[in-house]
Amino acid sequence: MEIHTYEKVWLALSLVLIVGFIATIAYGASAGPGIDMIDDKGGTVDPATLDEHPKFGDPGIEKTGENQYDVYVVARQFVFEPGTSEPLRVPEGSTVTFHVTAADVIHGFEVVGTNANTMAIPGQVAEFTVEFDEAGEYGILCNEYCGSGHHVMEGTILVMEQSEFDSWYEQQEQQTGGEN
Amino acid sequence: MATTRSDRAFVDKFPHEAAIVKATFLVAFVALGIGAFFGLIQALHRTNVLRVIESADYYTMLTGHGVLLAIVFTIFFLCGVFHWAVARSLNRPAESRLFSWAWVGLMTTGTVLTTVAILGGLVPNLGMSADVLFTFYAPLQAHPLFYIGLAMFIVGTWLAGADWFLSYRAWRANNSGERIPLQTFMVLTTMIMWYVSTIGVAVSVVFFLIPWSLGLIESVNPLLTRTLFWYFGHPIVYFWLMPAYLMWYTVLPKLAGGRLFSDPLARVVFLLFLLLSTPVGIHHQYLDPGIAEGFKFIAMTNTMFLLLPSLLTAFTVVASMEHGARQRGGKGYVRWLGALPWRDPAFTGMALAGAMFAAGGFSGMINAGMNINYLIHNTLWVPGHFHLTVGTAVALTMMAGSYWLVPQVTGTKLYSRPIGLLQVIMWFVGMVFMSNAMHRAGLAGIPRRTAEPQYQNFEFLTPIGSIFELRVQIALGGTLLFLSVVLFLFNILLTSLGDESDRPVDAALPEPLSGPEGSPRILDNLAMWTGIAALLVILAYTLPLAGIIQNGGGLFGGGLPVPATLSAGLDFVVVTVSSAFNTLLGVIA
Amino acid sequence: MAVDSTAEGAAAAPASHASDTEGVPADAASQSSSGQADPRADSIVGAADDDIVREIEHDDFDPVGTLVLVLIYMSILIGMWVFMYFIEFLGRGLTVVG
Amino acid sequence: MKFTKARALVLIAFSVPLAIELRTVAGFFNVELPLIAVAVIEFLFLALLFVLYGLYGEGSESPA
Repeated sequence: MEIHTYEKVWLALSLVLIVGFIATIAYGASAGPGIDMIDDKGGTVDPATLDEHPKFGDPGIEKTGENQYDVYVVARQFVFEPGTSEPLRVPEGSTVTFHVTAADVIHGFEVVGTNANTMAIPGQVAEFTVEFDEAGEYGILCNEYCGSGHHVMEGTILVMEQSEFDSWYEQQEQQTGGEN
Repeated sequence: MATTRSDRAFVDKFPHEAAIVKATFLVAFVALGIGAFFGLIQALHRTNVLRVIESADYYTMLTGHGVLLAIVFTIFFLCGVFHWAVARSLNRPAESRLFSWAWVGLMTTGTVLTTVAILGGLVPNLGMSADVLFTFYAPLQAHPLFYIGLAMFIVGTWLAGADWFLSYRAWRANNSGERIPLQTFMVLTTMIMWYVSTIGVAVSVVFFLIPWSLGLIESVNPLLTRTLFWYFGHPIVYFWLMPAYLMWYTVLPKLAGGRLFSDPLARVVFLLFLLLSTPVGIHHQYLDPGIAEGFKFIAMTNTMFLLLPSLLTAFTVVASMEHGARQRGGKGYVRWLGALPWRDPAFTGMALAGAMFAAGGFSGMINAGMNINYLIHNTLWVPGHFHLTVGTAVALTMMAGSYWLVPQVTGTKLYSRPIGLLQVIMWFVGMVFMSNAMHRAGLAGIPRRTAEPQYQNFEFLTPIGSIFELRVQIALGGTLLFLSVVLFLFNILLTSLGDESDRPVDAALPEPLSGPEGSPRILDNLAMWTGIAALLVILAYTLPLAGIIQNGGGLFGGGLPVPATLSAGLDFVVVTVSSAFNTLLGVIA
Repeated sequence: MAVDSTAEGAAAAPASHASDTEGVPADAASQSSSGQADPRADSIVGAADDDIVREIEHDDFDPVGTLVLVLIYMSILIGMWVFMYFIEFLGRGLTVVG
Repeated sequence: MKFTKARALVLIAFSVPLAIELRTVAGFFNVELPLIAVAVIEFLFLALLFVLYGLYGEGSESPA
């Protein structure tokens, strides 16, 4: 099969480009930037009995170690729990592992203006870890169409100073402790 | 005047095929008009420029816009193009008129049912709606009519494919040693890809969604139906694109005054699409939980190699245009561009569509990058991307192609070339405004598929300009695009009402510069390529699907989760085998 | 012009595709003088062949202009990719690291 | 090569994306170009095109 020299040059360059793209992505996933994908490590959950779930039954933040936290979030039409009615509070300088699932239909969980972005699918738990370096505020929105009120589904993440967060967290612990 | 028109016009040579083409174009253009109108309403609504509907109704409009344009307009039009191309390139009519009308009828009936279910959402108290958007992710549920119409439509496309395969078989009986004519080759490989890929959506709709919407089964596994959708959802992208490629390879060189640069490479490109279009669907699910990273990486490698046929197309098609420009007296390294027939709306429309596809190709490369996908996933960047690809590369090529094709099936001259030229340029300018602003808005984090992205708790930030400017650009672009569609429909309507012409268009298609003779015969071995395509699909999908069913509560969801992780070793084997395949394909090409 | 349109017509019949090298050069020569002023070229879609001033065969054609364009395109692609990946993407806060 | 209406239209079309992205390119050099500057530049380009069309356009040679 006869191929013009120029086209052979182009074909070779195209292959280099493709390999270059794949190499860039592999670099991003490597130890340097260390970007991890949302995958199946979060496991599954029964969406019908979410209320009885030990974690998703009362979603929120939980301290798991020095500067280490787990956050459980339930997305349902048209709120994030927590996030919408009260902000999702995390301390600055912490490493937070999110566990996001959906109670009814497929939702999205996007921290506005950042690379933290996942789907929330009923029955699946999206598990991902991010680092909050500085105190501040982020918006959260649902970026997958989830019904007629989709456009009002939003929330906030409040990154608090460590001392402020600690006193809030203690108060929370006491309250839930008191209820039990 | 030695010859009469009968010797050359498609409508006189193949009157029955021309009637089929006219019928499919009619449905396509009606869908285009309604879908574009919905698009205008959405562009003005979500940018808060003009709100004539409730925000809850926005999603009904959006479903209508997606289904009518991305499914009905594109597929009806491509069925017309394929029917024309098969009859023209095999130089024989379809085997059975009744059969041809049967698939047109079935597809149209399906379309009407689905459209009724969607538009029912605008009528309160009707109890019928299908506000599930073009992707119909369960557990969002539509009226059963929506799914039933969709199933009928897809079966209709299967029959249409059978029609073209029957023509090919009959032609083959009389031409045993010949190479498959290029246009027919393109139609057949595209349809094989379509058969392989629609299995996914057919299983999803027939076994899960229809029984579920009728109440026969309790629940579905949302990740399973979603994955089955994207098994079909990415190849459909190439199903839209292939008729545009068919026109770029076989018609555009002629419109430019040149000849196709290489017939064998065109065949290689279509084969690569057949092989690689389906085992990539998971790249729409990079951010889905429940699918292991290894499978996402495989989907990405396949997707990146899928750039190859498009990059090859860029070269071959531009070279064919350059050939035309040089034959028309063009000189220099870039000055030859000025010698192209820019007055011809069919040429200019296709050339502009190709230029925008080059830009859309770039945003597609970002979408395809597994981890950079975090940046733009489900933001307005994504509709910005596909309005360049399906919304321009495909739609504008189809409109431009209509200026050359419609006169061939009506026997009348195009009503106005200048209006046609203005129309394609308006589309280009409108799309530049809308799509560019959408990409930028997406980088600012503005989500797609949202009626009013004006939130209470935070603001979007953009480094250059302001969000307000971006909104104005989207609204302006959307308005120009709608006006462009109005001009197009008006021009085509007046064309079809015009007087019969002796020479409606110049319909001759010149031979390629480099013909199929020197290329390996194995390129035409459709059975073998089908086998390889199926194998690649099995490799890419068996394990992810098994994982989803095992981990996610079975076929129908709702069951107890059974933990079962796939071993890393197995993962590795799949990655290796698939990459080896890809490299091999690269070498063959 | 009438003669010319007949020649075009003959070339249009699918069976005689290969014949387009025979008649066209002569036609093309006669056409080049009338150029774009030819009213017919204004009203027919797909008549770019009418303005052909020379036939270029396979062996005489090097698509150098195409090579220039695609190389420009590729350099834009690479530049934009690097910008998008390393500045827009990796430069953002809150990245999924585990 | 004559300066036809079609060529002028296509040039206008291609000037739009260039104008829109002008601010990004300026941004690379740390120049913040306001929207109005872009509008003025595009307007000047169109004016230039009209002048050129008047001088060398289809009408000027009147082949008919």
